[in-house]
Amino acid sequence: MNLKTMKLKEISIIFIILFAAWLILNQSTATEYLVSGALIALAISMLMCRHCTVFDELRLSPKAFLFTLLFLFTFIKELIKANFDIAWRVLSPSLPIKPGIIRATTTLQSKMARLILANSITLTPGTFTIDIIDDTLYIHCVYVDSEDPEQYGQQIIRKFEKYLEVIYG
Amino acid sequence: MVNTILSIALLIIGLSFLLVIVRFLIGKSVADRVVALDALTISTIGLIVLLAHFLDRKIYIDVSIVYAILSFIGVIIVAKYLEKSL
Amino acid sequence: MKILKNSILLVLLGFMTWMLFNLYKDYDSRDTLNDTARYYAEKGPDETGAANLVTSVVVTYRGLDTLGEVTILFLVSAIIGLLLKTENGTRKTAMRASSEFMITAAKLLIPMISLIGVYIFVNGHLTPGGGFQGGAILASTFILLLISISRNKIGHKVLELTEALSGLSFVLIGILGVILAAGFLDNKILGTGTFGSLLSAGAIPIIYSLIGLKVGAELSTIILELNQVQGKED
Amino acid sequence: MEFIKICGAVLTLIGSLFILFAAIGLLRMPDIYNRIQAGTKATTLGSILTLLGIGLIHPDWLLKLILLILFVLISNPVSSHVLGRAAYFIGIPLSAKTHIDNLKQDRQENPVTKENES
Repeated sequence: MNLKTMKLKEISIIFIILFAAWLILNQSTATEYLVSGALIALAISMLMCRHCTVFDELRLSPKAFLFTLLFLFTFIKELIKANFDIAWRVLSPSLPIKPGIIRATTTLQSKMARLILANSITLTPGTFTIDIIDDTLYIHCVYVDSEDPEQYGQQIIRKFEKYLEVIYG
Repeated sequence: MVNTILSIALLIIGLSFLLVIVRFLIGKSVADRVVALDALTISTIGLIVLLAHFLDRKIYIDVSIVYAILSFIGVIIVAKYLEKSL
Repeated sequence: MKILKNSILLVLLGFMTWMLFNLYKDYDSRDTLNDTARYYAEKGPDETGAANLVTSVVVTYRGLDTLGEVTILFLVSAIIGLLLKTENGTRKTAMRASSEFMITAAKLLIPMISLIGVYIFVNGHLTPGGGFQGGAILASTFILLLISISRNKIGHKVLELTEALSGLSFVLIGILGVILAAGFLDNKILGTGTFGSLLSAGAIPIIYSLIGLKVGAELSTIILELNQVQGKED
Repeated sequence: MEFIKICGAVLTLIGSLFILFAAIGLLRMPDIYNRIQAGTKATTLGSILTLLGIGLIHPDWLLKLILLILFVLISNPVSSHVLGRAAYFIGIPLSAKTHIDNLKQDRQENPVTKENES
């Protein structure tokens, strides 16, 4: 894929998102909103996205769509689990924590996929991303129970990585 | 019925505000205070939307969107300032 | 020492709450408007066709004041630029780069935040908000750009051009009002349209968009100037 | 119709409870990193549930509220990541209970990668 088509894909995806957001914000599909929204979304996506490389690795295939749904499902499950976990830890009188910072390496290359990975980790039970150096994520855990921290880190990452690998190249 | 439950929710959010403000005051380090501020702003978004329901003003949702944006940028700026890299 | 400071803070907070409560208790709303206010309140919706009365006052009846405010803001940004002028604008201090996630998130969020800024000022005649508020949000995307992605790549030229063009168009529309309609900045050079829709209230949406762009460009210029100078001092 | 509204109200109630847990977590946790953990997760889900609940009560607000939820989902973890990174960089200590710190080891072995020029 050459640079020109990549830019086109990037701009058109952002254009669609902005256009949808404009219609939702105005809560109307009258002609005046459609026209003004198209103009504004076009202007912003052309002006602001000259250096953006956020969506160009997104795959637009049925399989990727299916995996997006699976990813969302896993994510919501983990988010709810995380909250009950934190509520239990906070409310129990003995405060059962055993924190530590562990490392985990990711194989994802797309920046957007890595952002989603980091955000997912931050919102899943007992973990949050502190730093990233090259391909290594440093994850702060409330409770490191495994004997082998290395293994534990990979486990946390693997849950989301297998979906993101398919969705982003 | 609906309004009763929502009033209880409003009360609980108010209580949690008080607790976060305690953390904000005892602090220990500046970063602790910023964390408390972050939690405070995110809960405020929920609070504004609850108020939108009670006062029946749809426009408050726009207010909460703008509030979310500005508080996000505010927290980022304070964090960068802490790093002395602004 | 710390406890003392905090307790003073608490007492102050309590005092302010008490004062606010007193103000609220003694507050009785005035029943009658004065002459000018009554004129705006009664004639405003019909004459300008704007759903948001405040906007019709700010842009049409008090349009000259708004022009003055924008000019003051321009002067402020120019003066800040003048006072903070340094030999060379670039900075050479060692910096810690933003993390990769921050950069990606900024790239993703900047278009969205700009859209919301535009939404605020385009709908200024229908909802609370308007040119100044929308312009401030537009400028906040500049802060995000500045602290996350780059320091030197943002073009001063583009900002100056936007600012000059929108200011010029603002004045031109005002003069058109003199020629085509009743007076300077009269909004009826375009039809007033259906009450409550986007293309209503004549030229108010256009004027407000121009104000928004101008304010956004001016605030961004101030931020840029401050950022470039700050590097010289540490 | 009434049933959906009550569901929404209950969702809002649960959301506010999570916000309360976040506040308790902020008070009880021993160091800043654990506080960020409690604060971010619980406030994120708490405010999302609150918004969803209000969205169920007023169906015509729902789309706008979903837009807001998406924004919170993107921005909130990022801001806590930036905060945590800043706190680690300026050397706020981990709590005494911490028993493993790989980041410290790696930074001692290889300090140059961190402080890059802008």
